[in-house]
Amino acid sequence: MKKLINAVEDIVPEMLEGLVRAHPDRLRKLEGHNVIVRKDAPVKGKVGLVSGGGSGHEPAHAGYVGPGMLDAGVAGEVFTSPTPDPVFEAVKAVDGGRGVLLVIKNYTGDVMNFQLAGEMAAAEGIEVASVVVNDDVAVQDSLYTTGRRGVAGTVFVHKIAGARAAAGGSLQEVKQAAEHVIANVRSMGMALSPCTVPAAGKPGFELGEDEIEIGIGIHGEPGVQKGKLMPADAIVDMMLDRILADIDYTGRETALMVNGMGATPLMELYVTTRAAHRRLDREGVRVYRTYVGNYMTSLEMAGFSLTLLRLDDDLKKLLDAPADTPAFKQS
Amino acid sequence: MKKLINAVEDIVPEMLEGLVRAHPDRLRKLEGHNVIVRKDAPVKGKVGLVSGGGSGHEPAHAGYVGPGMLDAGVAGEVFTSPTPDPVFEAVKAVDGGRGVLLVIKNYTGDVMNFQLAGEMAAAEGIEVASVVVNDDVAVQDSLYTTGRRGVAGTVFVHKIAGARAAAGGSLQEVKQAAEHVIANVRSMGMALSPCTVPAAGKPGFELGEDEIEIGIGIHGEPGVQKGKLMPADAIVDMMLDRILADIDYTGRETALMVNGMGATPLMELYVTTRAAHRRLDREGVRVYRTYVGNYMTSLEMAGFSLTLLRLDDDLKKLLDAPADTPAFKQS
Amino acid sequence: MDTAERLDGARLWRMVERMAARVAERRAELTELDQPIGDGDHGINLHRGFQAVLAKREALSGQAPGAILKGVAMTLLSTVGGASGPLYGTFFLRMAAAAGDAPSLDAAGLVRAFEAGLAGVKERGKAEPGDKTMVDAWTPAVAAMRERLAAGGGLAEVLAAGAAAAEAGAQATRPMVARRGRASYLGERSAGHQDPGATSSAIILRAMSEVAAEAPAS
Amino acid sequence: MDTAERLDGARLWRMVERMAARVAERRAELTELDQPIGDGDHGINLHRGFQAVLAKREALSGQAPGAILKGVAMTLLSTVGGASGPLYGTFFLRMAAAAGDAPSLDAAGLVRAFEAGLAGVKERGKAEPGDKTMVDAWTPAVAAMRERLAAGGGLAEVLAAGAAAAEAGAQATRPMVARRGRASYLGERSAGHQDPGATSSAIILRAMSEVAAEAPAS
Ligand SMILES: Nc1ncnc2c1ncn2[C@@H]1O[C@H](COP(=O)(O)OP(=O)(O)O)[C@@H](O)[C@H]1O
Ligand SMILES: Nc1ncnc2c1ncn2[C@@H]1O[C@H](COP(=O)(O)OP(=O)(O)O)[C@@H](O)[C@H]1O
Ligand SMILES: [Mg+2]
Ligand SMILES: [Mg+2]
Ligand SMILES: [Mg+2]
Ligand SMILES: [Mg+2]
Repeated sequence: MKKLINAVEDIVPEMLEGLVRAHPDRLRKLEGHNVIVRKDAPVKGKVGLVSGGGSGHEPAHAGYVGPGMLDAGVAGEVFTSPTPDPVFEAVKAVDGGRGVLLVIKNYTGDVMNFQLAGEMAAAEGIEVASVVVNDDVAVQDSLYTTGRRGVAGTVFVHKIAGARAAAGGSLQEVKQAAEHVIANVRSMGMALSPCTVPAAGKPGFELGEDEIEIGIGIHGEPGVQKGKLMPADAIVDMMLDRILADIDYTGRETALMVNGMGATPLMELYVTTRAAHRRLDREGVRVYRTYVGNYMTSLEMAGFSLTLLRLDDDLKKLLDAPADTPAFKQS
Repeated sequence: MKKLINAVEDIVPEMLEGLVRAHPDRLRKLEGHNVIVRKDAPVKGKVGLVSGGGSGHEPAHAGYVGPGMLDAGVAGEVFTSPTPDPVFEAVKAVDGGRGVLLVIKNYTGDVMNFQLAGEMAAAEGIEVASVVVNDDVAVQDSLYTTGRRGVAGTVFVHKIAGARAAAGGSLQEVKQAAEHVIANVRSMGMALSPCTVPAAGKPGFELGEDEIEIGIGIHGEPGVQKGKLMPADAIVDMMLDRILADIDYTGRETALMVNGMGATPLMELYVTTRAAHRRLDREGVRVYRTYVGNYMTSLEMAGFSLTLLRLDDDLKKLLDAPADTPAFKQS
Repeated sequence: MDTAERLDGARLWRMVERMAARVAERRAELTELDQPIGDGDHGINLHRGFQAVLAKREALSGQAPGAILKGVAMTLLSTVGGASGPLYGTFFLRMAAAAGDAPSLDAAGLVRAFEAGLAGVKERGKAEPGDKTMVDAWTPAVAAMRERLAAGGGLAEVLAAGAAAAEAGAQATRPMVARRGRASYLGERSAGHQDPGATSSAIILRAMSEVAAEAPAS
Repeated sequence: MDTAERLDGARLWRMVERMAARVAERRAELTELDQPIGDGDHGINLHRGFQAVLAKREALSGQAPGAILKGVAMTLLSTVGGASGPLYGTFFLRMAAAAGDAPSLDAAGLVRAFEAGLAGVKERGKAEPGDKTMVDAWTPAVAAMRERLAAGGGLAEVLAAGAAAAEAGAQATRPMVARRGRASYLGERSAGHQDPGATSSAIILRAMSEVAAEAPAS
């Protein structure tokens, strides 16, 4: 395992210290907790937005803390949901008197830990609501299972719920905006190579020189199936097949996110961006905005995910709103 | 070789198509050339800024095309300087009547090809000036050799010359601003792993599981020496030793860039950011702004570089100026 | 066979220390089980949690069983994270509630506490037997303990029966297709791998059984 | 030995085609030489350039030597890129100037053209012999050709002498520490590797020599 780290157990706090040192005028860390909040938190009269999860998905989630997006990002150990305590601390730190929305990715651990934190906050009289993001079409959706994972579509939830909160929306309205995104956002990912959880010291799976993992999540786990390496255009087609079959995008304006898993060169992300645009053109899906980059990563995994958010006028307005965070800037 | 590509020979144009498709309102590609220009080029009355080089350094250089930075980015084949023709086309496309500055990284090929293009443009009556960036302290500077390479410090040249041009500076003033950066910017890089030029199909060098390359450039070449894997803090110290010994930063405000080589997780970049800040604190060097991310990459190389730009009031003002490009946004 | 034998705080604390030791020894194995069907952190998570529990030795080791169990629960809850953190937290919290503030538990009381713990895990995680989770270790374990208790078994025998059943239960998760937790994302690909959480549950119960089988110290 | 033998356009074009063929065959080797001390693209670059030259067959093959050399120069200049593009471009451009618009060159004229090419490369790239560049192939090659010419050698002999000297010159770059081009960044680490550009220069000259040694076609 080759990583730019010091001691394995210090990675998360050291990373957060680096983030705050890079943005000392914007961010601060809650003393004793792996929580990054807006420097000016709590913002009086604004609904607070808290998200988080295991670390290793950088810039998610602390990189999305700032005006127009999150008020706090809670960082668990690598690929491990944070415990309830830091989430609770985050809620207390960002509550500006109009309640706090928790944006949770749909993993058993995240859901349980965040909800416990919500119960703790409610017990202290803070109004808390939560949404669970489950945009990953690679996983079969079913009442009898854990259901779909939350992946890169979560960034659109942050953006749009954040814009509604910044515009003065109530907790109910902010939650509705988030749910509106969740109903309209779908993603799928693939990997060219695995990643190594630092404390584990070895990769999560192995792949042959001509093999890929299709339908991966964001925790270095294997995908729903192995496949042979194909041209980028064919990979994109296969992924879009799944997304487009899930909800109907025809004739609709959409936002497209081409998300690198951490070790994918931007060059390759743009090659896949081209392929996605060409396919969407053929399908009559109009791309309203395109985001290309490392938005929701899996350590040093090579690969990418595609996310499509179906838009309407309300979502477009909120998507277009400004945001100014370390990893997502729009004016 | 596992890459998200179609045919090896189509990578560069396909990548540029993807970039333009992602930013159709901001960018356009010159027909028949691997050149990206501002959609509104030429900007009347503004000095034009052209940079470029081999591909594989994305987002450099086309990702820095936009208000406040470049007017055109010229993309050669992977790690191969573009030929004079596309540079000449770029100059013609962005000349707004006040001349064009070429920002060249110090590589034999880049210097020769860009200067040939400049001669072609001059022959057509376009006023052209050029600067050569050589910020890499890993390489011995000497009159009898090619001298130092241009690496990530080039992005600061784009930013600051771009700001001067946006503020209405003359060609001479824009060139001076660029030279002012070049005199004050120093970088050094290291790699945890090599990268593979697509057409070559195999990595540029090999490294053992506990080895690193120190003093690498940005073309997948081996560094000036091999070393043993060390903790991030020790690696940062070793790199800063070299940079701080080269010019005196003591008591000066500086801009810090922590640049990923393409496959380095942001998590690790923030760990090194922390280390760099702590060391600079101890040295009495005040960090005025910090930039962390993939700014000047080497395909899928893992590793990073540190760049320090020594500031004065003029450089601070230009650094603070807004920029709005796909890969560098500041408001 | 001493059916009147009771589990007091001191002995329970030794069991907790044994759990921590066994988890520490086998954490790499637990993490390796979590790689093919999860995210490769289960051993790391649980080890972190039990190390935090050990750090509370001074506050907890002299307490009654209920207080120890509650301390273990709250510590795991606030240090393990992931899915197993709230689940083990809930498990021990429900055990603590069942233990109340009695200075010691007899075998029947201990089995009732395990029953409460299992009910808590099922409630919090919504998993049923066959879903390929820790429930597949605890369900047969609790059944076996109940049976051995009914047959007149003492603490050590009951725990030995529970540990053996938990181990068999963990092994039986191998062919299952996961329906809960991370492994469920793999669908059919989850079959053929033993569940890490069921395995750690068996390790925990085996640690208790080991201590119960030893001569009480001092 | 026919000292009056002349190189006309048709034969020069066959030489150009042979250069393209030999570069195509040996491009992987050239790229591999460029990996340890460069950026691993030299064979790719040069191959791309010579393929573009081949595509100009119709326009160029019927021309006089000067026009062919100029066409080769401009094509390499606008398709090779990197350091070798402008350098080979300059080399052939200066050869073209020396050839002028004569319908054919004798051995003396050809050697003068090589001299002009070498001077152009040195001017553009500022490299001297010993800097571990293509100059280390062309310098001994030109000297050897001049010598053989003075000894009364014809085209084929002159080119054979030049090719052998270029090959020796390329091999002699191995121990050198680079002072120009990318390899210079490596400092002492550049020693022990043969220079790719010197090697491609020898390949190019050997291709010409091969064609000169063959019976002129039709
Ligand atoms: N819904 C659930 N009910 C019961 N146990 C579960 C459930 N979800 C997960 N588990 C258990 O948790 C274990 C994984 O724990 P761990 O790896 O620490 O957390 P995570 O899956 O969040 O990384 C699984 O092996 C399984 O036994
Ligand atoms: N200044 C120079 N003068 C002469 N030849 C040079 C000079 N710089 C580089 N070269 C030659 O160019 C070759 C490298 O060409 P190539 O790999 O195509 O370009 P690049 O170095 O830009 O990748 C070197 O092996 C060397 O022979
Ligand atoms: Mg986990
Ligand atoms: Mg090159
Ligand atoms: Mg796990
Ligand atoms: Mg090269």
